Amino acid sequence: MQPDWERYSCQMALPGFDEKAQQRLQDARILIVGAGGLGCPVAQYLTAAGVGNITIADDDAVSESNLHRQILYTPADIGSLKSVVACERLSLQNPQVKLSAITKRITSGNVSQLVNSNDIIVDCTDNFETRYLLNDAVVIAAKPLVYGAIYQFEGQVAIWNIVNADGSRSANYRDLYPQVDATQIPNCATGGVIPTLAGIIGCMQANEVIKYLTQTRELLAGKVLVFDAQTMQSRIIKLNNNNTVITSIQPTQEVGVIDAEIAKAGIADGSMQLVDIRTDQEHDEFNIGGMHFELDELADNLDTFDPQKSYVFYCSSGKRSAEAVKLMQEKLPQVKVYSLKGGVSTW
Amino acid sequence: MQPDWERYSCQMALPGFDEKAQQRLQDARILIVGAGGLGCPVAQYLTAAGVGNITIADDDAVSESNLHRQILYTPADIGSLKSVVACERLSLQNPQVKLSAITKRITSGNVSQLVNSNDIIVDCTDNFETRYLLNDAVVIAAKPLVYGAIYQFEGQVAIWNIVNADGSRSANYRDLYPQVDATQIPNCATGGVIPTLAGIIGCMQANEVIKYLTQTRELLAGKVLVFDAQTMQSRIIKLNNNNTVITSIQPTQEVGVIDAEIAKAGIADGSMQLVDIRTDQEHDEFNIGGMHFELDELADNLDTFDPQKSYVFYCSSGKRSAEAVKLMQEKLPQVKVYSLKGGVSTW
Amino acid sequence: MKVTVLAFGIAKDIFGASSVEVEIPGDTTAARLKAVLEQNYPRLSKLASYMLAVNNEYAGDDMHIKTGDEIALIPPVSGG
Amino acid sequence: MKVTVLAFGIAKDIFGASSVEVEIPGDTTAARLKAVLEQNYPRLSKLASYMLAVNNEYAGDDMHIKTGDEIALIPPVSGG
Repeated sequence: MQPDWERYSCQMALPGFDEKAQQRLQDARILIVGAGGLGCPVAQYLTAAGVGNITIADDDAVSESNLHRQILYTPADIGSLKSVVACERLSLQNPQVKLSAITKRITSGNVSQLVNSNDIIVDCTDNFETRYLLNDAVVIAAKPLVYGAIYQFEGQVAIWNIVNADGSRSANYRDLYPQVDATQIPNCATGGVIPTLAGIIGCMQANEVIKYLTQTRELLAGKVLVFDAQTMQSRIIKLNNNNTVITSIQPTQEVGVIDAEIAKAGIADGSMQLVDIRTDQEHDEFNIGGMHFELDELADNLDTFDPQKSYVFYCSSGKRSAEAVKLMQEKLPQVKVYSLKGGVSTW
Repeated sequence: MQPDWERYSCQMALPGFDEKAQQRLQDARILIVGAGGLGCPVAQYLTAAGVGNITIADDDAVSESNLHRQILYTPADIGSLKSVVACERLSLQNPQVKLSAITKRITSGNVSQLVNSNDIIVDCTDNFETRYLLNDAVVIAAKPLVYGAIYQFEGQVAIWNIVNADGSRSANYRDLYPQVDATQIPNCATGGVIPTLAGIIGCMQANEVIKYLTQTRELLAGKVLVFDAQTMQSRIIKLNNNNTVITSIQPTQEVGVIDAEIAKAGIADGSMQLVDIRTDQEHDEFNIGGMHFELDELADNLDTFDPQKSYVFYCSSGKRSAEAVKLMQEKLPQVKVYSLKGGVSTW
Repeated sequence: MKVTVLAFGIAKDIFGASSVEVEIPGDTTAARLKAVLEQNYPRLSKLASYMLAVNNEYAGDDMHIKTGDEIALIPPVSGG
Repeated sequence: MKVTVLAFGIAKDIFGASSVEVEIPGDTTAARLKAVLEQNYPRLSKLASYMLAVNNEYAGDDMHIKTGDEIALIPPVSGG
């Protein structure tokens, strides 16, 4: 045993987990996309277990409402970049691991290079656009992708695009969900999420990564695990053979964001109008004026918008308003729309 | 909403998780026994979620081989007391939580007072003696106990001793396993454990605690969940009605420990003899001499021991040798036996 | 025949319940069941896609539905 | 009749496999199955106790075992 492997002795005592397995972990290059509720436990356990090269990609800063489930961050980190804080903290936890932060957003422009320079990718994102982007990129690059997603008390886990015995590839995300209208699916800010679910699903993702790299036993390939933290029931659903053809990556849609200061000036001179796309309850509790449609009702109210005007969509963080802007750009390209950067709290 | 509850907004957005639920978390007093593989994620997620008063009991120090799964500790913490390090680190994560460390071992002498001064207890221990001690104490004190245990790729989770609709109590650990011969069940040092399993089972325990305190939905009461991290299959086993009668706590057995220096002197003057009770493989790799029996073979070799002599049992940490000493004290009370403190590495 | 469809995620909100009973013709397919569900609950079709799992197997459009099958409707989930 | 017993934890080592087939009398109880298993695998009785689960239900000594029952032997686990 290598002299500095004493820390791994309790996992190397496992049946089938020999020195070669530990060496494969140490040699591996892994990309974790998203350092939020799922990314925190994934990065924490893979660092602890000695995965040699870990890249964490996230362009978001820590906010107070992250702290109930994103366990790598403290109140002192609010406003700092998640990927940078996570790498700093994890370097202390295991100095043998090489950790790198990517603070840029993953787009159609940089995804292929990132996917190609890693052995396995972990999808810990919080939005459909990046999920599909990663999925399509790994299918094209022939790399495995460990998927996790959570909402309220329910989570999903799978490993996509594994080589089958006959050389074909196991199912990927588009075999499960060919496409999604992101404005129709509430996220955790709207519907909430139980923090322990993020921990359970994130640890299950890290577990698939370790099993894949060490070549110990069965993977969730050609299957998806659906877990309910209320009843603790889980079901493993067998998927059909991979038959979705993916040959190109969809270009990332640019979303025009606007700072509160500039938006305020536009509203003062009458050239811009605010649109709250949060829930009725959020709107009633506090709002900064303007029109109000819940995000999932926006598509039914397109005739309200005047092509002569500009609109500033707002929500609590800027995430849902970005989805609104994407929908508007697609359905009413002639209307000028912005997403309020950082959300209503910056007003 | 209380002004300092912004950090909990994403869990308070859950259906059924109102301000009263958050207040119940904040008012709760919880005792976590064991700050190892299970205790780390349990404490981390309950701190993040705002459980108001958390006591962490562990008399052990951080060792290097803990670090692959005990994610609150860094190499710089090796030798420091786990409960103290854990409380320090978690205080930074959520300064709103009152964290207290107990560095004494939980024994029949102090368990009742500790159990009585908390609302719910979490069993994150790594030995049967403390598991039974906690179980019996909560049954007598009529408190709930969240159970978790792991070995290799398999884990178990349950909540014991919950009030049923008819006023009776749900099953407890003795309804599942009335008693256990601890020398016959290998622990993680011998058989290994996959670090992510500790994370999954620990997060499931924290999840039961949150559901219990917030009164949101079903608990694993009258049931035990058995999870396999290789296949990701889990099964929930329905238990019989609680029918084990527990009216007293078994006195904690004192184990005589001995320092390497004193043991060396005893061996030099011929009054003491060493007994390695590790596995054949561990013995072959490195040993410090003396007799050798694997722990689970000790009971079959009692006629080897001479009542005129003293014996020093050793293993890697002092845990298995303590089990050996307990067995000897029970079966051959006339023979003088010690457990080598800190294990073979202190020799 | 009557079948029970278990709801996951946003489908619970759409159904207003954690499961619904629907009446479908005797020998029918997953595609037909989806059509009936989308007629009763138009918000379902707005999701663009969702998974129907029959006895823990992904139900392609031509999978046959039988009495006693366990049917789950599992929409996409975005959070992380 | 023949029944298959799935092994968990240390029972995998005791059986030397993740499941074993055993021959038991036609109408039998969990206690009788335990006795047969302990005769074939004496290390089992040394554990002091273990759980037999039949169709995901804890099997008390007098529970009847039928052909086709799913039987799991789940020993205690100590790690933390």
